Amino acid sequence: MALKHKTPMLDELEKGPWPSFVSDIKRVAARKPMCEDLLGQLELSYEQKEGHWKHGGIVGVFGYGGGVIGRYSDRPDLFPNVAHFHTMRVNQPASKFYTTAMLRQLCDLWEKRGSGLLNLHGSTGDAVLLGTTTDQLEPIFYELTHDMGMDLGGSGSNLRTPSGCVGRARCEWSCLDTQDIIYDCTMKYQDELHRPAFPYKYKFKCSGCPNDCVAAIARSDCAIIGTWRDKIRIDQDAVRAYVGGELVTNGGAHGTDKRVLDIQAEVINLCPTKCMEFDGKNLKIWDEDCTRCMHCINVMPRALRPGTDVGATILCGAKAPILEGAQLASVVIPFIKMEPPYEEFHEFVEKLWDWWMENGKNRERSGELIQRLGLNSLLQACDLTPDPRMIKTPRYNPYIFYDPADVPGGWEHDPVAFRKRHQA
Amino acid sequence: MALKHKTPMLDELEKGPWPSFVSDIKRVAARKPMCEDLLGQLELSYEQKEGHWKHGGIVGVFGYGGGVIGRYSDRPDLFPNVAHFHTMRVNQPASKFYTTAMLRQLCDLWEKRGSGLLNLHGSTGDAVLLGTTTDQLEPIFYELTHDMGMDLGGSGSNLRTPSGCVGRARCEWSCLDTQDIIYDCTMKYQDELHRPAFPYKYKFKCSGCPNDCVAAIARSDCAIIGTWRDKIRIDQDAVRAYVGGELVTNGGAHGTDKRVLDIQAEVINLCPTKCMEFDGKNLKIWDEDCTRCMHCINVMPRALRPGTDVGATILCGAKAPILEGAQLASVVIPFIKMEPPYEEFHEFVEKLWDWWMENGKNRERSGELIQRLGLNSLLQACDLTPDPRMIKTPRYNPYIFYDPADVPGGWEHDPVAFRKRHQA
Amino acid sequence: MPFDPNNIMQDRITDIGPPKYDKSFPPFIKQNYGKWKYHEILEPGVLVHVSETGAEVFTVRVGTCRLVSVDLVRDVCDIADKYCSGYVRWTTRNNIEFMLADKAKLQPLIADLRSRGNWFPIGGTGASITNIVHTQGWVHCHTPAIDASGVVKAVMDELFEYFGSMKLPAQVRIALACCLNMCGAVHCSDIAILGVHRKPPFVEADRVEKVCEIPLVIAACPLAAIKPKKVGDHKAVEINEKRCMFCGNCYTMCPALPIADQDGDGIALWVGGKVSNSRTAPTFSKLAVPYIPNEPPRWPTTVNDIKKIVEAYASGGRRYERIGEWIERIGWERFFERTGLEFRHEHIDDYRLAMTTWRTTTQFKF
Amino acid sequence: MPFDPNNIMQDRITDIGPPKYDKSFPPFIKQNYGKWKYHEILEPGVLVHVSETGAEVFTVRVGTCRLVSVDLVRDVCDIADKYCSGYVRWTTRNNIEFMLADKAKLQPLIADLRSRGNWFPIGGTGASITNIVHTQGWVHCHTPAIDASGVVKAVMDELFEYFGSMKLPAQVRIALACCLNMCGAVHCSDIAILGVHRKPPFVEADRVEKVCEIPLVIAACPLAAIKPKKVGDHKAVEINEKRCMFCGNCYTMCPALPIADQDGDGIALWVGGKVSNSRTAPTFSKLAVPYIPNEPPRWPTTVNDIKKIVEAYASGGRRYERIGEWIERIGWERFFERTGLEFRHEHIDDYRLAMTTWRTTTQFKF
Ligand code: SRM
Ligand code: SRM
Ligand code: SRM
Ligand code: SRM
Ligand code: SF4
Ligand code: SF4
Ligand code: SF4
Ligand code: SF4
Ligand code: SF4
Ligand code: SF4
Ligand code: SF4
Ligand code: SF4
Repeated sequence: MALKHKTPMLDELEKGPWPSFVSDIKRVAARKPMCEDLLGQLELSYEQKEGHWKHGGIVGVFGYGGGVIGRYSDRPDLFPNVAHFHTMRVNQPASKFYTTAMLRQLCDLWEKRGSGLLNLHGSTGDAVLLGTTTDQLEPIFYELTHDMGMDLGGSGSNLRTPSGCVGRARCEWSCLDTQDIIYDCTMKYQDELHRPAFPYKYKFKCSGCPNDCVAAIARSDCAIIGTWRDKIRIDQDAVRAYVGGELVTNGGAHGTDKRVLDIQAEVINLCPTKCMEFDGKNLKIWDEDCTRCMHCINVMPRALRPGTDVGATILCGAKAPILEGAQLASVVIPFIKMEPPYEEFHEFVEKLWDWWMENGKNRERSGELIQRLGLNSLLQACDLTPDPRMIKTPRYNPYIFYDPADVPGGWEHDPVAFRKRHQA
Repeated sequence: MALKHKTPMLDELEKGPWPSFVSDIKRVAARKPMCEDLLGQLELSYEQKEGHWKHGGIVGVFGYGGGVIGRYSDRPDLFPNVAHFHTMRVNQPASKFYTTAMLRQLCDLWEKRGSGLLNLHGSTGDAVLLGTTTDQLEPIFYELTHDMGMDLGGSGSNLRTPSGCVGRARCEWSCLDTQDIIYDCTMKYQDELHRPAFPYKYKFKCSGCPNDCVAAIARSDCAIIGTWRDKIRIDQDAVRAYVGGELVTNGGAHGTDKRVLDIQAEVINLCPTKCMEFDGKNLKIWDEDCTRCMHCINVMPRALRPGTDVGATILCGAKAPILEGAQLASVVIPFIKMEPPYEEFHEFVEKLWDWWMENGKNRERSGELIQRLGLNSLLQACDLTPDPRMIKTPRYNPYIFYDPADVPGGWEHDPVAFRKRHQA
Repeated sequence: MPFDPNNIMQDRITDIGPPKYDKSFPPFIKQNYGKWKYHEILEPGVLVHVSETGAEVFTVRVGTCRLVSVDLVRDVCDIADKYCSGYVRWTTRNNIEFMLADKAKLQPLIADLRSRGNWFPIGGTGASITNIVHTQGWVHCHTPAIDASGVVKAVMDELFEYFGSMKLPAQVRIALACCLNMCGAVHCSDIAILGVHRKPPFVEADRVEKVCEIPLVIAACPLAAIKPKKVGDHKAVEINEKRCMFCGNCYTMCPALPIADQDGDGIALWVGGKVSNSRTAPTFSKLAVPYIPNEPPRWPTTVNDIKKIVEAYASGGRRYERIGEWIERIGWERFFERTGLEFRHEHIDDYRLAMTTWRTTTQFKF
Repeated sequence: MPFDPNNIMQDRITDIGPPKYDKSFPPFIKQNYGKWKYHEILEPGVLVHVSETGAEVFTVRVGTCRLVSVDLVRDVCDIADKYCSGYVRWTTRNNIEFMLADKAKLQPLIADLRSRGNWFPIGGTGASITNIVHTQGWVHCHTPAIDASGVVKAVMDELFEYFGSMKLPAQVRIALACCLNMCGAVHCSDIAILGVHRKPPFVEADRVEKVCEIPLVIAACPLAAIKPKKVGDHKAVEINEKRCMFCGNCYTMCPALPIADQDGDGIALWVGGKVSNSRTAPTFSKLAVPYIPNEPPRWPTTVNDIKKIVEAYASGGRRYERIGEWIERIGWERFFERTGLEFRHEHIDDYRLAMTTWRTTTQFKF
């Protein structure tokens, strides 16, 4: 199969046991010149150790401010078929379950109107269609919406495509209907998703439990993470079965053989709060000290389960380093029931957005605004009460902005009276 | 004993089991009007909840730029005897051992020429003579130097009075001759101590071991803290005696009765590196993992002792909050032998000072300069090599200042060649 | 009605969002939604989840490139149709999960996948190295310092034994981002591969005013290294190169400030981050190797340094201990000793929170 | 030759430094210098150190006010002459140590000290509350927000039982500083009492140019809240009150910006700092109570809040656990519950490193 460009360097990436994107692209390149030129341009990048895409370029579909990333080759002379190579972000179904029917339809559409290459999935969660020309954008959008009931995801200074873990669909630990929560905020905030009105991007991610399989705490402006307020459910028989070597520990994650669980070393000593005790027969958990880290549950999934008074912890402000440095999300609501119609949550989000839109500078992430104005400013804007659960530690620096309302007489001074008491 | 001013509020502080400074001042006030007025002014402060000293005032002895803090009453109309009330900082003998002869001489001098009140000792370590008038400063200095062989300590933008723990004079754990080190740098840097040449104050403190009984790590620009590089010395018989309940644990700090030491719970589990094991007979320490925290030694002083290859860790930059926030000192030299004539140490200090004097702004503590220019800048200036022992964690932010010297061709660009490779 | 290019508003549908999730749930998922009781990994890459109803669902997880063709997706559909009632899902780390309720089909499915060369490696569960989360690289983005897919391929080839086994002390999550924008969880990964620039951008003075909004460019620099400057007739900007730390944010705002450079660009490696709240709190990745040159096509130094880290961890870590927890226990001084990586000035932070990273205790190991 | 006021340079001696330390070492200290083998606390405040030579030194530690008169020092000398061969020392926390080698004199010394009313309380060793490190307050300094000696007296009276016993989980080190300059280890104490202002300084516009160097004043403000401003004919400054966090640094530089105020000033309490490297690394004190009004002469609210903290710790802490280590174990949410102190907006940091203090994990207790 002779392709247009020689790709000796890329060919090296066809070797080895891991799947080869080069082999994959090559088979499409045989029938799609766009992919042929993509390989050629990539080979050039490998030779020159520099990328060959021009800077951005605003393209999109009518009425939407996001969902398409414009891309143009900086060597259209050599690679005319990737002169345009835009991506379209297609909003994935929550937690990425597909029917093959949907997928085949998408493939057909993309074979016809694009490069035939996709990212499954983009880091934010979208099904990313990789590489098409400007004239194809509207037809693709039309077919997506009309024929497939699908829509574009976010890009630009708007809500980005929300995303969540598999949750209750296939995980025993989920304290939340992650799919429903993600679907709800995707649908409720369609306008925010498609039409930039924010200072910068905004991301929701939802994990069903503190294991956080969608990395919400690291990657979302608003992380919704499942938790419980009552007690870990214990099946003492199963505990004894683990200790007796009758079960596979950690659900097999460290080897699928049954083995005796050294409950002291592997569970109790690793519990961050040391709130467990095993007397040889029964496991006791002082739930009031438990911080719901999941470790014991992870190790003994057949013996322990999260409680039943479930809800979410909301953490805000995670982001990548640009501009002010990377941030993990901070606890803003220690516990909130997350049940349809999610009114309390919507109210919170909308207050937060109002505050951000009012105070945020251009390209200032909500997390940076929290940094700049302080967590208290956010709490106030959202009618939340300060709580020690929001902090790792109270302040250690003494530079306190006291409220003049708490000072008798406020900040007024009587300089004359002062100088009567004190000679200068 | 009828004093000039009524002091009903201060009188309340004569009650109770703790010694009363009011009672103490009162007995001197009976013969010293300065103390009478001091009490009167203090009572006024208690009534008004505001201090009654004017702002500063530069006074001193000839040829010195420090050692005296000028102080004037802001109500000389009411309290003429404290119209002047300067303090003199007298450099204490290292670790504050005195002969009664010295003390009596000091008392006589101060009875004659000052208020008769002292601070034993100031927070930096000086024997502080509290309250005298400007005309007395020179005579006091004369008598201190001539009759008592004593000198003033530091104040202002100069070296401050160095200070250290009791060390080898009465502590079994000292890895350093703390007194000698303190004496050495006090004497070697007399000029820096008396004549301000620095951007701001500079403090040395020296503790013989990581217990840090002089709080060097929190309060000194340069903390010299004793440590060892070899193994903890173990007396296995004494270990067994502790475990057997034949000895008093922790040198009696938690009760003076003999009791069985639960070595697992009280020592091994609290060892931060978990580098110890007790098999019922012998204690094994994996010294290569020990971070010399002192805990096990503190608990079993008769069984464990620091090693014998002793020296110091040098940590720099501790300070109070003003201006940029409080800092603890950071490791700059993980290990240095501290033996007379301390040349290596002097060289380090002088390089550091040069760097600080060259780069420091007015009133910028050395610790703030380290913050501003970075630890690497200090290391370079002092010819020290970066070492993981200097950090808690490597950087997590990706904003790295790469050195152009490491980049082939440095920072030069060839824009024409670039645009040959890439169309704009 | 088909799309009419001359009347794009005709019948226009917008704001419909994604298909509702449960439309693509297989029946056995719908029936057991929220009823799962426990799970077990039967062999690397193969899971069973057991429901309170007694139902079981078997999952086979396979690695893929994240960059896939329609051909590959169609292969996936064929497999899913044959064994999985026409359903399939992708994980949050770009693996594919084939799920089925009928145990009888499990071994045939596995055999089928194995028969397809290197397209569908089974694994990525438990204490393994699962798929590398990554970004666009030279395949699509305009700001990368490195390629993404190629580096990932080279690294996964080398670490392949750990994908299909569960013999590491704990999960090792690797992520790659091709520039400091870090489109992914690179800042919180066990091992992170990051594309870095080392040369300040250069200013194309004659283009700046045409293609950029100068105030936005100036505001974009976290270190205020950019100032307006008139060059000849042109309004342009000037970069104080000594202040620049190569973040590339100015280039994001202005194409006339190219920063990519074949000699300047390369890879930095980071270690010890995590996301889960299990045992220890989520934490950032820390610098392990400040710079490795771009070495296409197979980036041998990068691969080798990662291998060193993984092997040191594999032999030194204790069960359940993520890389960061392992380093926390042994200390950074030991990490550098055991991996043989060099400790350099770049490791010592000198940005805004730098002082919180210095060692303010005498506790360390010689 | 005596001092001659008309010729101060005559015979002038300078730069002689302090007397060499060993001049005031008692003989038994000199002989056993560096030879100490172990120590033991015989009863609260009484220590023995045993040398490799077999020699023993007994130490009786007594609390004092740090502010003492020559009369008190002379009393100390009398005691030291009688029992301690004429030697005595002060500790790093302003306690007095009487040392003797002759055990026979130990009980007489203790009896003598006890006979002297409340002047020489014995204690301050081991798991006790030893002397409070403090500063000048209204007795001598020009920038205080509170008194020092009076607050210390009131607090020590209340906690007196813990000075003469060793029944706490560990050492409790209390420090007081009368303003944010923090002349002491207040920033790293188990409990810290800090004088705070809550009103921005006011500007005496007609004095500023006379008594201050305006550029230095402006540079002194960490938050750049001060700008030059002409008032009438005078060069003065203006303070942006909303930016001010009451540090007082501008007043340090300029007497025409008074900040002390009877209604504004008061006390903030901090907890959980430590200095030693024992077990855990040195750490800063954290805010426990943002503000308590000045309540001379005996500061009852302050005393009471400190008592609450000490009692909660006394009943909840484990042996060897410093206050900060105890809180770390139980969590801040529990600390506020158990002490009954209120958690307020002031506890949440909003200064430069604020984000490093927020909770970036789902781990907390309900
Ligand atoms: C496609 C995608 C990477 C991928 O290969 O998966 C991507 C690609 C780009 N990201 Fe991203 N980001 C993508 C997920 C992320 C994530 C991860 C996430 O969402 O979970 C992050 C980190 C989390 C966060 O939001 O902080 C991320 C942080 C950034 C940043 C830095 C933002 C910051 O505040 O630090 C930028 C820079 C910017 O916005 O100017 C950026 C900018 C970009 C741009 C638009 C480049 C630019 O400079 O304008 C990239 C376009 C590439 C292209 O040619 O397609 N991208 N970006 C991801 C979106 C796919 C999707 O919709 O599913
Ligand atoms: C007397 C003493 C307090 C005491 O009662 O013991 C003291 C008293 C003053 N200190 Fe201090 N400092 C004293 C030890 C300290 C310490 C503790 C230490 O040295 O171990 C510190 C904290 C450690 C440090 O250096 O950071 C300390 C940190 C400050 C600061 C803040 C410096 C900073 O960088 O944050 C200032 C403000 C300034 O320098 O403008 C200051 C300023 C002052 C001034 C000069 C007030 C001023 O604003 O100019 C005080 C004069 C009081 C007076 O009327 O006598 N004092 N000062 C201590 C010196 C006695 C002695 O020589 O032994
Ligand atoms: C399928 C997936 C969710 C999804 O919606 O797609 C998933 C599924 C499961 N995770 Fe996860 N996790 C998934 C991404 C994650 C992530 C996110 C990431 O890596 O980007 C994390 C956070 C990683 C981190 O901390 O950096 C994650 C941290 C965990 C943990 C905590 C591990 C730890 O000790 O730190 C567990 C518990 C365990 O394994 O013991 C867990 C456990 C599980 C369980 C056992 C939950 C269950 O009962 O079903 C699932 C099978 C685990 C396995 O593969 O061995 N899952 N899990 C994701 C599979 C990714 C993949 O293809 O490899
Ligand atoms: C006399 C003195 C040194 C001096 O040069 O004056 C001293 C003397 C001793 N200290 Fe200290 N320490 C002295 C101030 C300190 C300080 C400084 C401070 O508080 O400002 C510290 C750091 C406190 C902190 O961490 O905030 C200090 C932290 C220790 C520790 C570590 C305690 C801990 O577990 O954190 C020990 C070990 C122990 O007690 O187990 C110790 C142990 C000792 C020993 C047992 C050392 C020995 O073998 O002789 C001495 C008797 C202890 C006792 O009082 O129970 N010493 N010790 C200081 C007495 C102060 C006082 O009058 O109360
Ligand atoms: S985050 Fe929790 S609920 Fe969601 S998939 Fe992971 S383990 Fe299950
Ligand atoms: S969930 Fe975590 S904190 Fe709670 S008991 Fe289990 S291991 Fe301990
Ligand atoms: S710091 Fe160490 S050597 Fe010095 S007195 Fe304290 S315990 Fe002894
Ligand atoms: S000194 Fe500290 S780290 Fe070393 S063995 Fe003893 S307890 Fe452990
Ligand atoms: S990490 Fe940088 S180069 Fe890579 S896709 Fe994101 S923005 Fe582009
Ligand atoms: S690369 Fe970053 S630091 Fe350098 S000039 Fe551009 S924006 Fe500033
Ligand atoms: S803490 Fe403040 S008020 Fe108190 S002595 Fe020090 S400078 Fe003066
Ligand atoms: S008190 Fe501090 S913050 Fe306020 S104006 Fe003065 S220097 Fe600035």
